[in-house]
Amino acid sequence: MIQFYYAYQPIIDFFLLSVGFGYSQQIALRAGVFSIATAGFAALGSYCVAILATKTGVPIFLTVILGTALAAAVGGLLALPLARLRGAFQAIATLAFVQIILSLLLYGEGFTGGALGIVGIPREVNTWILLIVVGLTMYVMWNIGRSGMGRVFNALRQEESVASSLGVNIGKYHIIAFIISGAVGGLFGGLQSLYTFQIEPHNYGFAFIVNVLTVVILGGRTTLLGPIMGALIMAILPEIARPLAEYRQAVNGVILILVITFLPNGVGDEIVFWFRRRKQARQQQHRASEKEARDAVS
Amino acid sequence: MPSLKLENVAKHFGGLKAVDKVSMEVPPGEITGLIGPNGAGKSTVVNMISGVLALTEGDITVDGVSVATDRADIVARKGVARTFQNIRLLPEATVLDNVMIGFHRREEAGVLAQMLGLPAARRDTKRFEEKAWDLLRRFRMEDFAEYEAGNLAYGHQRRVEMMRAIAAEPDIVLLDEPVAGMNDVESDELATIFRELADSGMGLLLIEHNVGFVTRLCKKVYVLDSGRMIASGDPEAVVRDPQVVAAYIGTSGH
Amino acid sequence: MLSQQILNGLVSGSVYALFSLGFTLIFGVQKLLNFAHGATFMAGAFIAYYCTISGLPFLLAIGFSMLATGLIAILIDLIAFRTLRNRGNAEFPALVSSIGVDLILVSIAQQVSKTQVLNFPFGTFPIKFYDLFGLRISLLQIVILAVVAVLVAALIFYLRKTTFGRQVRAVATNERAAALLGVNAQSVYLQTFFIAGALAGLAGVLIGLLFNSIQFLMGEPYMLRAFVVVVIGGLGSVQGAIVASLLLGVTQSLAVAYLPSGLTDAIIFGLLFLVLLVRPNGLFGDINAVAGGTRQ
Amino acid sequence: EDYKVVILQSLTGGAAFIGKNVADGAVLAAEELNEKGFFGEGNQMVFSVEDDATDRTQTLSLITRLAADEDVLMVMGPTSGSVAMAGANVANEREFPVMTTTNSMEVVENGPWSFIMTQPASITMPFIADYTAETLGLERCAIIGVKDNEAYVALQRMYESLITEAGVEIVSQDGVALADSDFSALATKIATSDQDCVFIGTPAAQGANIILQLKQAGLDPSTPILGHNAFASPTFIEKGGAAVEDVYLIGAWVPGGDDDFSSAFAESFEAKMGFPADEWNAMGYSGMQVVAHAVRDAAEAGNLTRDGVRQALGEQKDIPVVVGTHTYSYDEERVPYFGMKVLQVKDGAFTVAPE
Amino acid sequence: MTTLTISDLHVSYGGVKALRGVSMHVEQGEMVALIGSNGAGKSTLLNALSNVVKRKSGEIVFEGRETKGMSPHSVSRAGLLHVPEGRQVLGDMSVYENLQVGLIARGKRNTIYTLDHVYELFPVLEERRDQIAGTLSGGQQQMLAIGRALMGGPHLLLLDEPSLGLSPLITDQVFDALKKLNAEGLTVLLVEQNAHRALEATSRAYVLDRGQIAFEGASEELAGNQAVIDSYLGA
Ligand SMILES: Nc1ncnc2c1ncn2[C@@H]1O[C@H](COP(=O)(O)OP(=O)(O)OP(=O)(O)O)[C@@H](O)[C@H]1O
Ligand SMILES: Nc1ncnc2c1ncn2[C@@H]1O[C@H](COP(=O)(O)OP(=O)(O)OP(=O)(O)O)[C@@H](O)[C@H]1O
Ligand SMILES: CC(C)C[C@H](N)C(=O)O
Ligand SMILES: [Mg+2]
Ligand SMILES: [Mg+2]
Repeated sequence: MIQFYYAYQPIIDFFLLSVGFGYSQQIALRAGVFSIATAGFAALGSYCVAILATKTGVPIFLTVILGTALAAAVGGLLALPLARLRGAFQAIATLAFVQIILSLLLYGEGFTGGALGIVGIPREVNTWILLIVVGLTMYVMWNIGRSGMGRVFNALRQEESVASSLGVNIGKYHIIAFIISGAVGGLFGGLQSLYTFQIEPHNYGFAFIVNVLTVVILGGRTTLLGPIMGALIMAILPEIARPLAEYRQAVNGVILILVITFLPNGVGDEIVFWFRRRKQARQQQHRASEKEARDAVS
Repeated sequence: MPSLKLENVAKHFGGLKAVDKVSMEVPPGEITGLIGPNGAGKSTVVNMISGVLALTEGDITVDGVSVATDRADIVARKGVARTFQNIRLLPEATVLDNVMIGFHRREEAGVLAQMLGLPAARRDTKRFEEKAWDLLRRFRMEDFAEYEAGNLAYGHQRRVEMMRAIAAEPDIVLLDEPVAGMNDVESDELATIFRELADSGMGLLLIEHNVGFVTRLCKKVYVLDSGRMIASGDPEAVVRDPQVVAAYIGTSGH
Repeated sequence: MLSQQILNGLVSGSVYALFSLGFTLIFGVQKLLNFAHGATFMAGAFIAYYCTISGLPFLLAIGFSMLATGLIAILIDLIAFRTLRNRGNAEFPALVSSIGVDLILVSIAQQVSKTQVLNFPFGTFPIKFYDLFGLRISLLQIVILAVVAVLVAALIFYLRKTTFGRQVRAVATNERAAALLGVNAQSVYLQTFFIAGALAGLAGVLIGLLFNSIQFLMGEPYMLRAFVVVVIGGLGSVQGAIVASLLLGVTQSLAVAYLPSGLTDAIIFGLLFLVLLVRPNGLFGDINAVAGGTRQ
Repeated sequence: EDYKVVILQSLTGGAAFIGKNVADGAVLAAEELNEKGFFGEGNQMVFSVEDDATDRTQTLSLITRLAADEDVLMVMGPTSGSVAMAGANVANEREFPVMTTTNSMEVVENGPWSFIMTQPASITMPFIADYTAETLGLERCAIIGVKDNEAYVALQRMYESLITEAGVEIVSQDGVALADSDFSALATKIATSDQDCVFIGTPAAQGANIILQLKQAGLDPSTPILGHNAFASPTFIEKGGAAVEDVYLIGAWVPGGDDDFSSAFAESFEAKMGFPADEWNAMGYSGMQVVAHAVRDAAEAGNLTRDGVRQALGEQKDIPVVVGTHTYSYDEERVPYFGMKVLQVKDGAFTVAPE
Repeated sequence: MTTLTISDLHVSYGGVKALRGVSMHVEQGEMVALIGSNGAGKSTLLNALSNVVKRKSGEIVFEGRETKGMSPHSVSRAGLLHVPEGRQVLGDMSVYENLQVGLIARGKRNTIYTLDHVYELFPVLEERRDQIAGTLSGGQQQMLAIGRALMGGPHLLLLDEPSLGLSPLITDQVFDALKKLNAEGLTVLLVEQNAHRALEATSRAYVLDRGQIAFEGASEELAGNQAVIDSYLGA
């Protein structure tokens, strides 16, 4: 077991980081916002931490808090202009946001190191810290799912006009979703930079966006289990196909297609739904037999 | 309990006067009818009251305060709920969850309390769940509680719309053809519920093409035709008004 | 130099248009983002390249490549989209399955090319320059502008003047209702994918020729641009995609020419952001159709 | 005895054009060395080739896993960029020697267990910078670089500071992305602006393409064009054709070879692979010579451990290689040196540039 | 001649058995009513006829041809046209375009229904020919849905609650129109909640109860049998 952990520790850590980014992405999708800003939030959090940790004496713990707060604040601000957009238009506007962040990171060489990025960030984060933070994040997501906020997000995702006819302030809840998405993205971005020693703008580019989206869609867009399953698959996928060497990519492609075709809601969501349906079926059966019993009496 | 008033309300779509200087009132504790031929402007009236459409002219007040320019969610918070003529459900959510969202206005826990799972948030959820089950039983939908709403038969979907609208105990409910697609027996069940709601002090605006149903339930009926109010008053009298018969009811005497 | 740069931008923009049209068509008919479109484009360049070096006349190579990419696109539909579509609500899952197809195609191309950058042999297309009102324009640029114009016109004609366009819109609006009215949605999908694939393939060949570079990763930057073009133009709008493509081409040219090079992306995407704020549904989208609880 | 070494390079992804070629060269070298009995009776190098996929995550997990396999003595790789940096970082953490392909000094500075295989910019760039300012006596240079790859950016920065020091004015600075191929606007801009030289710091194929588009946009054909060692690849001439005639560049590898050892390599490489070797193939081949010497030295010193290999590697001096001035050495700071040549394209081939 | 024969039809959604062995037939030129309470399976039956939902077992023969395995568009091109529940107009397209799409099902078959015919039945469609269908009033959309199906030259028209959302006057007109169309030879299968209306307009009727045929017979006879109506159309 220890041996296993020793050999596979980076995979475990990256799995945990992806889970975090996954929740940042998922909360937006859950609220019906097609945002792909997670990459930008992660970049903000990670650069904030990296710059503070390498160039100032701010305590590490505080740098993470500041990075999280910065990304959350930017998320909240971003929500304001985006309030008028929907669907793919939001996606493109958030893509523009990410691209702007990235080019500013490339451009602000003196401050951000440009393409070279920032090297020598203290490695303060390990598996246990990641585990704890992922746990806390899950706890918050779980609460959101069971509370009125979760119900509002569900309503916004499925039929906005219904939500507003029931008194839901759509703008407010979009801002909340963006702030949470920003905070979680910034938090894990900060942890990532304290984990990987070196960061560069390139880390948060198109590949990052595609990867987080894949984690959430493949795992599931609505349940707590979703990003976990998605991140798990994405973490072990390269390992499964490794013996196939250069055909690995193609095999990964085939696996993605197969999984999503047969489990279109994502692996995690389908598992949760399956349990839910089974429970419903049992309840229904129960009620039916109760009814029969009553009919027999009368 | 407040009353809903429309004063000289108009809505124009380009050159089309969909609603033309209409005044009416939905008093508390009563069921008020709104009838008229297809395209008369009834749903447009509902959309203007509920904050979906902007008014071209006129004013709408609840309890004397104008809501004419309020956003939809603000109108709802002021106690006006509605159903949609073209059913709008959360298709992937269960029937129970569809009803639960109706309580949004009554939430007491704040955003932070919800995120941290504080007792206030749990209390909300628990309270709403109990009330939702009451509603399900009242509408005889408890067997469908765990059904995905999108898979229900048409008539059952209508019931979900209504439960959701009345969940938060609004002062005014706008019902846009609530019993469309139901037979007489089913409609009568709902009529009982409507009457109970009115008796509890709610003001109901009922849009319906089943004239018998309207005359039986409503204290007062307004008739729209091509956006204009052509008659109003006592239901029995209104449906015998020759103008109404010609424009709306026809001669077969329904 | 300004007019020269505008010309450069128009040529690049017209190739973006070819690329983006297919993307927009697919989005228009089934509201799905096809991430494998970039790979189809890349495949077009690859197929034409291998045909050319194995001795096929260039025009034939182009024709063959368009046919092949059209079929590849149909295959993409069958593999990645069809099952999901039939189950309904494919919007997000289709994203992943098309990424899957993209991985497969790119991986094949990488194997075939051994990661090398390829180019059409010199002389595949005559390199000739003309002086036009002080502008330097190559024969290839002229041909590209002409070909794109003709194809775009043909596509618009096909959509407007045959029942196909109406069928596309019917399927796009409500597939089930369309089927009840006798519209064969499957055939509509196959046709749109074929057209989209063939156009992307041609765009790949033209880009490969114009910029002398064919590479397994060449689709990616074009995908990013296609997203931008398609959205700015107004989702599913053919005219919008064309106008936005040309605008993007020209903006990029001018940005490279006149702005500090490190900031071009920030400026272009900043502009994009602003455009969206002013026109939340793109240039050719309905400006009023924004939801959000406000009165309309 | 078996000496187990893993060749971990970018066989796929963005840096595959480097990593795949390095791996091919290294494999050929290892096979030849085994065949020749380089390691002595009964000993041989057992090597496997792995793919870092130009992906930091996969690299980290692979190196960690390899580090956990006690039989593996060292890794030749990973290839470059943040992948190399991340690789170096775990390697130092796990005390596992890695020889990354990159030229970034940060990898060396990261700790005693991480090495670089190619010469840092501070060694290579003076060759072409001096040539620009002194030999050619140029005064106003336009610079085109890659903006999204740190290795190329580092080279470009070094070049800029060296020529500025030498009094050359930089008239414009433009960055392209590695995935770009449309340089029409850039080409028009440079062709119509005022400079007496153009420096292009991009990969070979992309550089050839930029030069083509520059010429098509009407750049004065007599304007000298310069580049760095990335251009030292047959691809450059193949893609650029007549347009890259006369371009100056630096290279460690003279295609076809320029002494017995390198000519023999060129021949056997082409015989095996079916295409001529390029700079990166030659680098991989050379790097493996150094690795092999280090492993053998460690074995002979009776210290065939990771630490022994690491020490031996840092002490390698004057190892015969096929690149540069044909000997490869690490100095006290573990900076590699094997020299460079200024080359010029003449009649469709690389030749040593006139002094 | 028999236009439609259904034998022992079963349809399930997951575990929910919506139809449990339905058999019925519609003769050419007939207008037949299908009534039943909410959730009885009426819409499911029509959807199974147009192959929008897959049947689990049973036979459906339309004009002598088993429709199993046919895609919905082939069914409609064969002349079986279904006006679905909830109208399903093509919301982004104009009224005129909706009617033009209706033409596709006709193909090269002969039909007596033309655009003028439809405009004559529902004059408002001509008035609003350029309005976007999604902004029509509920009743106007219903007329468009029926008109559009007529453009496809139906041999058999399936109507799912055509009076839904129509004013009494228009309902009269629609039923008059249906009677007229039927008199001209159109075969109709009519699902209606408005039982009296449906029974008055048709010659034969079936009552569906929880997925099974509970009663069949002459409409007149059924209309007179209040007991049957009460027990099957109630709750
Ligand atoms: N967005 C719009 N643009 C143009 N015309 C519209 C729009 N919305 C509604 N109309 C028109 O306004 C008129 C009134 O429509 P409304 O939906 O209010 O009618 P209604 O009385 O509810 O009819 P029904 O009983 O059929 O539901 C109709 O003629 C309709 O076509
Ligand atoms: N897609 C579906 N998935 C699961 N169950 C379904 C689905 N569609 C219908 N049902 C179920 O099948 C049964 C029959 O539904 P159907 O819509 O056919 O009833 P109906 O007779 O048309 O009722 P109504 O008069 O209310 O329209 C209902 O219990 C309904 O919940
Ligand atoms: C298994 C759990 C982690 C998932 C949880 N029940 C959810 O639906 O969010
Ligand atoms: Mg209405
Ligand atoms: Mg039904």
